[in-house]
Amino acid sequence: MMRRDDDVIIGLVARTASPFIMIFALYVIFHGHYSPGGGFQGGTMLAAALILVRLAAGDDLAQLQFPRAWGTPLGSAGVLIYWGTGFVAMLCGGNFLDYAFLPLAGAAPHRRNLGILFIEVGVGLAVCGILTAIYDDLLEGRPRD
Amino acid sequence: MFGAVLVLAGMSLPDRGDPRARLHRDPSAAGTPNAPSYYIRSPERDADTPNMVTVILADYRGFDTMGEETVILTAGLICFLILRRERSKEKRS
Amino acid sequence: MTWIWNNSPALPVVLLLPTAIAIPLFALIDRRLARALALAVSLTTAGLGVLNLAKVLAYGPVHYHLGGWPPPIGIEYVLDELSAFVLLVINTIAFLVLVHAKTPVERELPDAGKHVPYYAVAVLMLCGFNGIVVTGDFFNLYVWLEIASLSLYGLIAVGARKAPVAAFRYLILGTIGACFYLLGLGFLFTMTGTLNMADLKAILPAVAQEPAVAVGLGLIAAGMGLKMALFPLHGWLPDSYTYAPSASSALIAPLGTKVGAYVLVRVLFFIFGVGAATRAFPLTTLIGWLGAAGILYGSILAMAQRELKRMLAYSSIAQVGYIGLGIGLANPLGLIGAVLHVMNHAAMKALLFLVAGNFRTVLGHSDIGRFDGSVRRRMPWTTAAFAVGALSMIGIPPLAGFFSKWYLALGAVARGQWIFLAVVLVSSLLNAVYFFRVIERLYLAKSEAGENAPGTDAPPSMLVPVLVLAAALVGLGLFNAVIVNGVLERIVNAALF
Amino acid sequence: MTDVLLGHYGYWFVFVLMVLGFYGMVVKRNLVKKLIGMNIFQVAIIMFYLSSAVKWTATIPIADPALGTADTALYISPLQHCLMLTAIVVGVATSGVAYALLITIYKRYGTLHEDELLERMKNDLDLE
Repeated sequence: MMRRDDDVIIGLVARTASPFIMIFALYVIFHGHYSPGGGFQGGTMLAAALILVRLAAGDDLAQLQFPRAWGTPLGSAGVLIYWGTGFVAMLCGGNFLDYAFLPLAGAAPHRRNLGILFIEVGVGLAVCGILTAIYDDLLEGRPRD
Repeated sequence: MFGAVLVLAGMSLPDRGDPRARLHRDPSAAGTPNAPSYYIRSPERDADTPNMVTVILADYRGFDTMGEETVILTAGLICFLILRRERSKEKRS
Repeated sequence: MTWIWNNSPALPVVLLLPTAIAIPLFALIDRRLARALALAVSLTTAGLGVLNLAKVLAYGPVHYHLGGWPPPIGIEYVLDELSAFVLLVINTIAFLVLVHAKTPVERELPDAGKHVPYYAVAVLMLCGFNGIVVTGDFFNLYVWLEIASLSLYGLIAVGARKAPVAAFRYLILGTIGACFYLLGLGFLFTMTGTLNMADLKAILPAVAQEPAVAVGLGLIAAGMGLKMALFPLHGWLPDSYTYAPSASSALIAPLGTKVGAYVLVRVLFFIFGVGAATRAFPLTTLIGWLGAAGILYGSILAMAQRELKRMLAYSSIAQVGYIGLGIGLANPLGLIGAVLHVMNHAAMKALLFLVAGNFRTVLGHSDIGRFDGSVRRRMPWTTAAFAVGALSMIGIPPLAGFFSKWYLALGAVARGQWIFLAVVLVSSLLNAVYFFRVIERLYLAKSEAGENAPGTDAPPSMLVPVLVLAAALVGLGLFNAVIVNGVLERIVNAALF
Repeated sequence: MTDVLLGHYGYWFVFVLMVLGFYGMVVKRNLVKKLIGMNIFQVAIIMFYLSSAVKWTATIPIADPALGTADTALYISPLQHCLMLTAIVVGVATSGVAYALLITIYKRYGTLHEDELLERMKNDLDLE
């Protein structure tokens, strides 16, 4: 890794840039209906923002932002959200992932629109959590700088 | 083995028609409605979202995307599984 | 109750997935919970397998539209006799192996923290297999295939010092197989425009004479051959099975290759039909010859092995060769032989690998050279089960192994392939040689150690599944006619010849 | 003949990429190079799918009100793009697991060159 003294600048830039990347990532996730984008792309951008901070500002600082222990549980939470919407639709009589049967207001197409939104959020969370967890795991062996 | 792939690349010269203007594939499904053309016409009507790709991804073929999630989750769990020992060994040493 | 009945095709996968996710979360509370959850879910899926088979036998093929969309648009689950049969076999064998896995996992995975992800990945693998067997959509099959393969790489990699190397080689070859499958599917999709199996079958006559379709089919067959470890493409198998922890090899050996065989049978016999498949290129006869060569290669090499697990790995290649031979015959009897062998081999290989696991746990090694009479006295039940498994592999009449060889032989005679018939008979002799070598050491060799060798047989959690499987082998053998007439007849007349 | 050559130029690029990737994967001795070859092979297949989804003068599959969705010739077929999202994710996952494996191999044997690796594995014979 870089020597301690000259990564102050990079660290600072990374730390300031990271929140903005995250906001744009959230925009990409939620705006997937109307413009290109969606769960996966948004999730990876979130992960990129987190990894940027880990790379630039060193590991110990990055733990404050997104501690290592959160990675896999967040990922599992994302997939559970996805599975949950499908299962709820199944409980309400439809087939496994049939959003028309979700107990929401509005006409069928509107319910599908909301169903897709849940899916996007689930996917985004899962991708972000898991990619950061994989990055942390790959980083394991290295002595702390 | 490598030679076989070379022959495959050369031989696999299926006359697939010109990819650039090849629309005949869409309506020509024998007997069944053709998926790609349906995907273009109906996402607006079905789920009032203009972005067809998202609609297909989440709604029509939502199960594939759930499969993707599981693929990522498996990769995460396996990295956790394989590299976990290094972490605890490190603590001991 | 009716909710379970009409959602039954999707339920196995729908239940397996959240449990695999829940295992790491619940285990934060209590580590033993992970194993209990894994067992509970594999038992429920086994039960669902029985339910699905009964439903299919009663009402014929079951269609289930995922997400509520009709087939060519959405993904569809199709449950016909073949998939229900293989589903039941996979789930029951997996449940028995998971019951067995308690002590070997604790013994061979030193780091206590790794049992939880181990069970989670095992359940994900099971979820992948169920997904492959039930789906009626080609691309969905690729997704589940990838999940199952990733879990396999993971399960192998946690083993001994050399396990990651074997897992890496398996990863490279497995990904090549999966990419060939995807490429072949790309060719077929570009030509026909649909991904749904039934839909593709309808469009095929219109497009069949194009070289693209032949190349696509060839690629899919090559990809599945790699996954199935058919003769020339089996490089990864011996190392992976031997270096994996005994619990994982017991999970992988019976199930891993069977799923590849299932997909090959599904594509060749149920989508393309033998006529279309062999128009441009005699694919089935090639597979038949590869199967025959695999049998000889596997059996001969198995004789030379010093270590039990490696011997079983090579005998797995031989057994997959039988299935290849059955497919290669391309006639009803050959297909019955192949599908029956899928079941028999799964049961036999599970039993033999569990026995190897017992040996490694109690004796600490599984070298054939160091077996002797004392082993039999110390572990009477395990050695008896090993004898049953070995006899069934050789093909002694009352046991299950005999019947699949019998149908393969009948198929070869019906087809007039005398060479295949000769191979089946010769291979039974070869099997006899390398299994008797072990049995002879176990039963007849005098033991250097003292008469009352210390230690007892494997703990009950490891012994019960072994005995259940041994009894199952005998049972399957005796009730073979019921299975064949009930299920396999309907599979055969559904297949296109 | 020219139609076949010109009409399919997209596919030839993809095939060249595929052959390169496969060559890298099979022939190269260093494990990391094998992995890079595998990635090239996967990307080549993804490009193959996408190049079969193209239509002349068609826009991206976002239904904008101006064009309406009646005529399918206006939009390229969106199905391949969805499938390829899955293929990309699978590629990432496989590479992630492969790199994790490589780290453990390197930690245990200190080399990533296949030949050295095989020798070192030979001399510690025991299965452990």
